[in-house]
Amino acid sequence: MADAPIERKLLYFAWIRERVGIEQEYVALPGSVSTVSDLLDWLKGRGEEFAHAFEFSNVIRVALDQDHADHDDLIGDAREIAIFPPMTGG
Amino acid sequence: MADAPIERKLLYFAWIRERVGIEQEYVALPGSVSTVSDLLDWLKGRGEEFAHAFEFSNVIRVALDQDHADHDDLIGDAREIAIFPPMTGG
Amino acid sequence: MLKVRVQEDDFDTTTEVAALTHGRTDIGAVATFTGLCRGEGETLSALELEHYPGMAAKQIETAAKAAMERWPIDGMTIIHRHGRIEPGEQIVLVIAASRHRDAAFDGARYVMDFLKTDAPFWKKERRVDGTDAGWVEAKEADDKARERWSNAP
Amino acid sequence: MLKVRVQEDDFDTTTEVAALTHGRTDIGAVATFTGLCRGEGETLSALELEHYPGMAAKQIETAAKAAMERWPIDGMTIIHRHGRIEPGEQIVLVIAASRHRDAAFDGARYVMDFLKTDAPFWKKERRVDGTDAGWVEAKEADDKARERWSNAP
Repeated sequence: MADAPIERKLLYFAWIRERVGIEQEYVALPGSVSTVSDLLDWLKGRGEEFAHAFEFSNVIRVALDQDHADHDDLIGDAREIAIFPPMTGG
Repeated sequence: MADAPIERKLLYFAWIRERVGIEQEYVALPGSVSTVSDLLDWLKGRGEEFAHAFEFSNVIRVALDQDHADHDDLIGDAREIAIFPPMTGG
Repeated sequence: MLKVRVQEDDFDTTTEVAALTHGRTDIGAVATFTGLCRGEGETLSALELEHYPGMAAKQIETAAKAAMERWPIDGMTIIHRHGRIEPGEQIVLVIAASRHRDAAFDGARYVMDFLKTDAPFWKKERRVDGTDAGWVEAKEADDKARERWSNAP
Repeated sequence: MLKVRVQEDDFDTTTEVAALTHGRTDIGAVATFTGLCRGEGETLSALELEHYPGMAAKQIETAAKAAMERWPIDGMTIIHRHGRIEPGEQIVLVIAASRHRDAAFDGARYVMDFLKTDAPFWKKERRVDGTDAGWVEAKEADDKARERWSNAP
């Protein structure tokens, strides 16, 4: 029997948040999503706002459980996935 | 007719001041003293305290009218000549 | 000793330096960096700083700990503000205290360079006429500044 | 804007930074360096800083002006104390303000490196038991730190 899919918390920041229109949501990712890159592709297909937000997905940064991840990193069992543009703090 | 010798103010600092026993003095340099190096040699010959103060004259720093000078620089018409060990400010 | 704060409120440099060095006589050097909001030729009315609360402090701590392992640093304090910040106001403070000045300077600069590229803050500009001037874009120069620490001695 | 002071009195960093940046919205970066008197493992009771009054301010100004020509620095404040200074007390403050952080950091560090080798101050150490521990010796490391600016970009 397959494990129940993990519920993940997705967080969106800055112009990505503005484009998708939500700050956070809980989702179960489909089995086809294993890397950060897969996730961004899947998000892009979730409607017009998401297509707009993830149009240039190569610049988008992702953090898994509050650690920076590369696009080819595996999502694994990360519970909190944050998606944001390049940072401009300091 | 030769010019009258210039009266120079000599200032001593830190352990050089302590060794020579004076803070400042006015002197007319002999005609044989033209460079900073000549001055240090001449000072060394002015008695026991001076011989002690200028024993290792290669480490001693000199400023002419408040600008750092090298040992082979000409003293020229500098009126204020300061003599001190390497600086330890900051 | 490491103190990291992410807050809306302003901060006072003298107070923070004193808190870091109070009662200690082994610290000979304190380097600080303060980032201020620029007015961009009187066109900007404010920056709105968005942040990712948990991760912001965590990333700053990671950068500070890396600095403290790399150089002989005795204490660091880092404060980053969020929310609305007007021209002339302070945004960020980094303090590095050490026996020696090189470690203090290097530590403060290293943390600032990592903050720029790795700490989850985003700046939106608000114009004097009230309109939204969009999100500040990340600078390639900041990526380069961060990279130089990989090659430096 | 350049302010140089050589004084016996202590100074307050926040006050000096505020004086330098007050009413300006073009400054995005302020780097400061504060040099403090170390206790050298509780053996030192005080430093006695001797200086050459006229030349001290002049040499500091020369270093600051060189920094302001080399980098886009909008303002500097440099304060160097003389007289008796006890462990934990402040000796020197360098503030560099700029649009950009690299110029602020480089400017402050450059002035500190030149101060160490070129500003006419000499430190004598006084021990806890009241005896004279002699004059602090100049460090070769300080000469090297100064020289690196001749080669750096």
